[in-house]
Amino acid sequence: MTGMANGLGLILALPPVAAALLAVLPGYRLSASVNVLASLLSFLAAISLFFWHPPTSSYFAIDDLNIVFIVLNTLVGFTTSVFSASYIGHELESGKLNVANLRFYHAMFQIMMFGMNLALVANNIGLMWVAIELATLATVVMVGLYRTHEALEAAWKYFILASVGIAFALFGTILVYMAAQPVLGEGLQGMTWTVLETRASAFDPGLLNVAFIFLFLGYGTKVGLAPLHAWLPDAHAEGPTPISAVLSGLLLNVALYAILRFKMLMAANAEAINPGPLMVTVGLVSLLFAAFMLYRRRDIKRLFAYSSIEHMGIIVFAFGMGGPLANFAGLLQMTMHSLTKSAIFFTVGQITQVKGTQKIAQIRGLTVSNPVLGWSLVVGVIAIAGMPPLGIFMSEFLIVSSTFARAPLLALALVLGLLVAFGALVWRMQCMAFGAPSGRMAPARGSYIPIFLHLACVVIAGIFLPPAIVAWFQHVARMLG
Amino acid sequence: MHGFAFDVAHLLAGSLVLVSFMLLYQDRLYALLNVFALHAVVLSLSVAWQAHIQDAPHLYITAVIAIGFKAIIIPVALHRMIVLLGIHREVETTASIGLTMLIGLGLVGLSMAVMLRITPHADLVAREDLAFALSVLLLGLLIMVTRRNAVSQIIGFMSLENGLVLAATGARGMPLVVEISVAFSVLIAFIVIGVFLFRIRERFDTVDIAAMDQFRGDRQ
Amino acid sequence: MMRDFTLQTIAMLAVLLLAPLLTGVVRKAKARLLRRIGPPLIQPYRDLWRLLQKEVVLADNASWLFRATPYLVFATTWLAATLVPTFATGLPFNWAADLIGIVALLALGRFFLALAGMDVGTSFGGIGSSREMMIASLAEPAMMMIIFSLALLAGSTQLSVMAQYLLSPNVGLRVTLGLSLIALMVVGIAENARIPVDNPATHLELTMVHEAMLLEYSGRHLALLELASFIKLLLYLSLIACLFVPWGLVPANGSWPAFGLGLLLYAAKMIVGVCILAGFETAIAKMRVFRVPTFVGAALMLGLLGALLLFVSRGL
Amino acid sequence: MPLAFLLWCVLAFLVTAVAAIVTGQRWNATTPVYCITALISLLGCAGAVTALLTHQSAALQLPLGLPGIGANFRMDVLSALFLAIVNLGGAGASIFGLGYGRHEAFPGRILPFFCVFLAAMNLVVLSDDAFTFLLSWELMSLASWALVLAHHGEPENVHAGFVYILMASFGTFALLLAFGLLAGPGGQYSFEAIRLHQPMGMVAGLVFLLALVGAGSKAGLVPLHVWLPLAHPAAPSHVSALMSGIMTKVAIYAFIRIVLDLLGPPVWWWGMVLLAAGGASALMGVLYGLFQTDIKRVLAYSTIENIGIIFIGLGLALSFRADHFEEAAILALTAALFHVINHSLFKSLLFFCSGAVLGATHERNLERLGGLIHRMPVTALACLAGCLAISGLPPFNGFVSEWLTFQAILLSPELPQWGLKLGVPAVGALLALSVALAGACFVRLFGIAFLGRARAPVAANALETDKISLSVLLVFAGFCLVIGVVPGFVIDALGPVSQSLFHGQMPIQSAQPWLSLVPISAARSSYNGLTLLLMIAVALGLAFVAIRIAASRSTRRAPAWDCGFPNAGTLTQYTAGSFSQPIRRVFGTVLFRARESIEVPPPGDSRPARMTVRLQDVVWDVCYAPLSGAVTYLADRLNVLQFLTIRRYLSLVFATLVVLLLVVATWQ
Repeated sequence: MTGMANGLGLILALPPVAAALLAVLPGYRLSASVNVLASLLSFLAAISLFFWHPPTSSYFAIDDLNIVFIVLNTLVGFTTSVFSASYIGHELESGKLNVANLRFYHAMFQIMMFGMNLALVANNIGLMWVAIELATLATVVMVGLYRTHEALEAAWKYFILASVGIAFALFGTILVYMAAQPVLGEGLQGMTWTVLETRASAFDPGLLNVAFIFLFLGYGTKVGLAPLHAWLPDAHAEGPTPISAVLSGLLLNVALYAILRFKMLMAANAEAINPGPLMVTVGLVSLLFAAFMLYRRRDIKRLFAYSSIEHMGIIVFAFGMGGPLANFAGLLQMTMHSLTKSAIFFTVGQITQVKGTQKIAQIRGLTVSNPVLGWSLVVGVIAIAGMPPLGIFMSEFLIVSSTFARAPLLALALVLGLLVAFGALVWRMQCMAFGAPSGRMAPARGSYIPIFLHLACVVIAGIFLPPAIVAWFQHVARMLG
Repeated sequence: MHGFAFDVAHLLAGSLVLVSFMLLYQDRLYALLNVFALHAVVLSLSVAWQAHIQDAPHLYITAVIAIGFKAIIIPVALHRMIVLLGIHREVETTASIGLTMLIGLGLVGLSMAVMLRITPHADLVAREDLAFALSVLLLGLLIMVTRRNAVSQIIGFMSLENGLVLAATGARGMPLVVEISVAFSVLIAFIVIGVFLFRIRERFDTVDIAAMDQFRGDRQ
Repeated sequence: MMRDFTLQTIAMLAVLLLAPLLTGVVRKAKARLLRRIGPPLIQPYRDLWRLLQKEVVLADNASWLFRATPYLVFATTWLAATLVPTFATGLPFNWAADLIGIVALLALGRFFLALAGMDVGTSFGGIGSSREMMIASLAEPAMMMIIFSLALLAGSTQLSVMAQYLLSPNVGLRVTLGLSLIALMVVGIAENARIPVDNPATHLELTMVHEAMLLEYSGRHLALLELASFIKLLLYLSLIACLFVPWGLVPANGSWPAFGLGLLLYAAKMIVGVCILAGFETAIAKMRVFRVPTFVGAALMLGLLGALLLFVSRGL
Repeated sequence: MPLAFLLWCVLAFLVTAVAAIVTGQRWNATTPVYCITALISLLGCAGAVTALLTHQSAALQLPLGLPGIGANFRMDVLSALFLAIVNLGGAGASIFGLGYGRHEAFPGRILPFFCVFLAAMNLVVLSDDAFTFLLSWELMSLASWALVLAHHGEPENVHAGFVYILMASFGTFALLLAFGLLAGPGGQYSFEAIRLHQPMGMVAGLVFLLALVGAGSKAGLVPLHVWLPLAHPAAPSHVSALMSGIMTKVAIYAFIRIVLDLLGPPVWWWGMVLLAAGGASALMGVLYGLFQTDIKRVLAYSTIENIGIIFIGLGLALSFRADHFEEAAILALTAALFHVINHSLFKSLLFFCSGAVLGATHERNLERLGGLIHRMPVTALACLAGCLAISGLPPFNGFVSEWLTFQAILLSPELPQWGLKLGVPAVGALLALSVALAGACFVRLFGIAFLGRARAPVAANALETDKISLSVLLVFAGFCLVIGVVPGFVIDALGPVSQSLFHGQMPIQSAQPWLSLVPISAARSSYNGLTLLLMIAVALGLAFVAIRIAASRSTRRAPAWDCGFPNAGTLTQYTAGSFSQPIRRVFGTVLFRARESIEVPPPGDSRPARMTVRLQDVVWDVCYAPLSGAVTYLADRLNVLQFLTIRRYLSLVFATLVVLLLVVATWQ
């Protein structure tokens, strides 16, 4: 029993402790390694959850759905901390940051991780809301870390839009409670997932519909769905690169997780509107919009931020289509996207440090000047563009082919978006990776390990998915209905 | 008794919407702050009344938080901030007042339609409260959309939060966790906004967001 | 068996020996039509013999291809000619290739001739080759179309079988046959570099097509090429004869006297053919090179029209 | 067990690729890598040929790929045939690369992808479920894309790579949709399951069209060909040979596999579509080729022409099959497959030759070549053989397949549909026209590049290439000749393929007297390459002997006569441009809006007069320019959304909320 509780307890306890420690620790090398250590431990704790399921309390619960997210979350958190350990020192030397900033940065990093983990394990919609807001506010200050005009403006934009999202989400939460309260009576019952999901069929469908709209908009703002996406590109572009990686790789997923939970709630109620069409529409809009936006990007990080919007669109589309095949594909796509996109941001971070610019126009011939970085970028973009033998190809294969058999026109729109995005990404990638090299030729000093780790995972997953993971995903897909 | 309770709740919630309209109408910063204080007062009254009729004592805390926090501290702070920043007094609105009022009316109608039509089974007080809360929320958003000045946008956001509180208190027996989180988030929101205004003061001559927009990225 | 091969040999030799005579007849007839005496009929033989005796003057940078081409052109043309039934059908070699094969053999010869024209690297050779290929690129498809229509009628691309079929009473007069005949004549004129497409007797460089490719040749090489062109003329005439006036063709199992008769009839056909040709050539003038495509293209269109008519009539 | 053997070969390729990457950093691994790939390809070719001759078919499933379906591989006679083609070409390219690859600046950018490319092509042919198929297919595109970018210094290569990869993924999406329809909502992705429930009616037609677009875009079917003349020349020559000679055949395989094997019985209009596309490709391809001055580009366009010829054959096969003329269908199919083999041979040969020329002169522009027959005699000989073969001249192999196609066309008046009645002869005319034009095209290529006098010093002092490359050239030329002389054996080898697809095969040819080729009956048509060759030889011999006896043997070398005005300037020769001018006058003005503008300087002005020719690619103007324009327009319009103020973004959110609320309010 105690052993069982430990995994969960660790995940929740480690980050705040580490944050408190990091807030006081002097010297960035030490704190960086502490940061890495804490992330590693919480990752191990998350792994342990596979083996000991902690009991479901009215505040925390671990089920098959959120354990996928937790493991992914802590894994990417860990690799990101490794990357940031090798990345952030350079920022110090280049004078972009000072030691105080770094202390703040590391503490905030752990708080952010804490918020996301808490949101994932929460069994209470109110608690989940609090946790996601915590994570958001932490990222807001991280985005503003550089204090440049652009950074502040990005953070301000992020903050305003995010807090409106917060408000919507809260209102939706209240509405859900209102819908539950006549059935479950007053009190904590009305906000507990495990209870809500079992009794959802009796709730008032009208309230649920309105609630879902607010929750979808509220958390959708975090997911970065068009037209709620406005904060995402700038936040990615102006914040420190590790934060961009975390934003794309994790925060979007956490918000997506919330939406999925409420979708299950809606699905459990017969009279409520089926959220599928809404999600499909918004997903397609995001995909097409982002695909066209990719063409005019001049900033490398903003480019990949838009590709995150595009992929979130695809994923939401897949979950909106529903059915075991599409849900499976959606989960796969989400996992692969976090791994690939964070790998890309690791690469991009080093590239920007080497070349000293984020302007695509000033980055040329990377495969000549920095072969490892250049080819990692090539592989990453090929992966994100959905080419084999990498993981996203498999998920997109499933999504497109299964959709075409069910709704041909939707599939055509999907393919159109994918093609347009593909063109933009590959063209930019060719410009940066090939041709005569330009700019500074300094060798990269960051560590390649996180990049290689992620890309290796993606390649392997593209060719061979371990049966255990497959079974797990299929089960979750069935849960999602 | 129930009828009376319902009427008072109705009255208070409705007057909150009214005050939101006043907010929408204001075009001077100081006046805006004062009206916002009034907004908070009305909110706290309605919360208190809810506490009374639901005999849920913990709601009184919320009422106190509302009156203390939103009616006194924040307006004062913002007042000082305005002085500190020395921003000019005018609140330049984008759309004309009349138009915004019309839109506001439309929004209230919408929220009524949404809430009252589709929730026939829910408790009547709750429905009324929700309807008004939704309209307050939408009006707050409308303020944020129609105002250029950062301070007035913050106020719009606050009034939006007020709507949330109204809804939360309308929900019978909703656990305390929510109020705390609301207060919590308002607090954080205020602090962070303050921090931002401060930083922005450091770097820009005005908090006018339009001035910040020229630093938007990707415009090489 | 033995007998077939003797016949085949006779046919091959006949082709070889008659070809210059035929050209001689053409020249003579044209001269007579122009009220000139004209060269004796055996003049072509004399020309060939004289050329054979002359020494070969090779351009400095002529390659082995230049020297090999005359032999190849001669061989392919001769071979093609022997594949066409002259006075007897069903000879052993006739099965080696059908009409398409014959066209391809001629194309092979042309390919090498055009290359030879470009080998020395003079401007005239280039003119000749490029114009030759331009004309061929229209004449060959026209020929294929003719083959289509005839093959559809006869249900075969084997010349002997075609001839047999056309001999048979169930043919009757068909529009397609007429179209094909005209088209085949045009193609023949174009392929043999006769007026109005080209003028075999010209030495005004800019109007030359076939002659321009031979410009650098001399001596025995030139003799071979001349002989080849004689044979080509004979080939086309006997093609027309065997397809459109097949009377008198003797099947391979015929009797010796029959063969003799067939040979005579064949000679008669040839004479008539060249007289018609001479008349035609004297009647009209050479046309500009860039009007040739329309001329040959017309043949292509006629052939296609004929084929279409057949395809459609099959459905009725 | 050839299947397992070939899978091992694939694995070996991949391992070699990894090894090449690892070692590539330290030393130049060119020679060992090409030796290994050549060895593997030869082994694979042997395995495939044995499988083809013993008609054995085997299936195998590996626990990889799509969960639940796994990675299925299967080897039947069809895949065996194409495996033989792929690996033969691979072997040729590898051995040629041994010599050619030496003067390669960055072997590290070629070797790994070369191995992956070979592996992927093998995998495509072996794979037996939709996922594995598409994965290998995309891997093939990806590897060749990397090879196109091998010389990424030139901007046009980068552009070529971009167009190529974009078109490739377009084609992949088309195939993906086709498989989506075939597999159905249940996700039955394995070919076995697809064969069990074949779609009917509209769905089948849709699948057919998607497959045509998907495979056609890879094979270079007009109007999906735009990438091909850009990408194929950009790659190193032995890779161009693989892309042009082999990869396009893999695309043909994909089409045959989907349409003739997985899809149900064909409908007559399918054949109509194929015939139209094939005819257009054949004519457009060769005409484009006639007007190019870059050797490799000429070859790339002629690939489009030959693909067109193959598709004409397939179209005939489909139409005959739809109307149940089994014999004719088999003949047409055999013709198409035969041309597949032939083209893979002579196109590889010609690209090798262009590689040899490129290696010797570093020049791809015909206008700067000339007289190479003196400098590189063996290459010239091989190239001549290739040109004869590709122009469809006897006794080479190209003639046989085209002859068979004509024979198939001659059977078509039996078809009942009027569309086909009118279409087929027109296509026949197109085919004849393009064959004739191909002759002109290759006279031009060989004549300008190898004959005449050198137009530039690079050509004047070129050196013959190394022995290894020459041996490859000669071997491939030999293949072209032998297959042309005794085609019967090849047709017999193709028998089982048509047997497996159409349940019947052509009469056994090797049993015919004199090894002559008799598709239907001797009375109908026959061709005997052997006798023809012998007779040509005999005639040559006779002529030669006669000349020896009768004529004077004296020969004198002298300056060219040239009508008495010999000109020393090599620029007075006919150029590639001037050679194709008459044909351009005839066809170009209509098809390519060819415009000639001549500017003559006024008297006394010493500037040379100039003639410039502008050719417009109609297909690009009609199909592609509008698309790219639309994308640019939308991108520009939408890009405004990046620069809004926060307040406007908020109003977007606000509007969304209001709209959704309205939806809910009006929901019933």
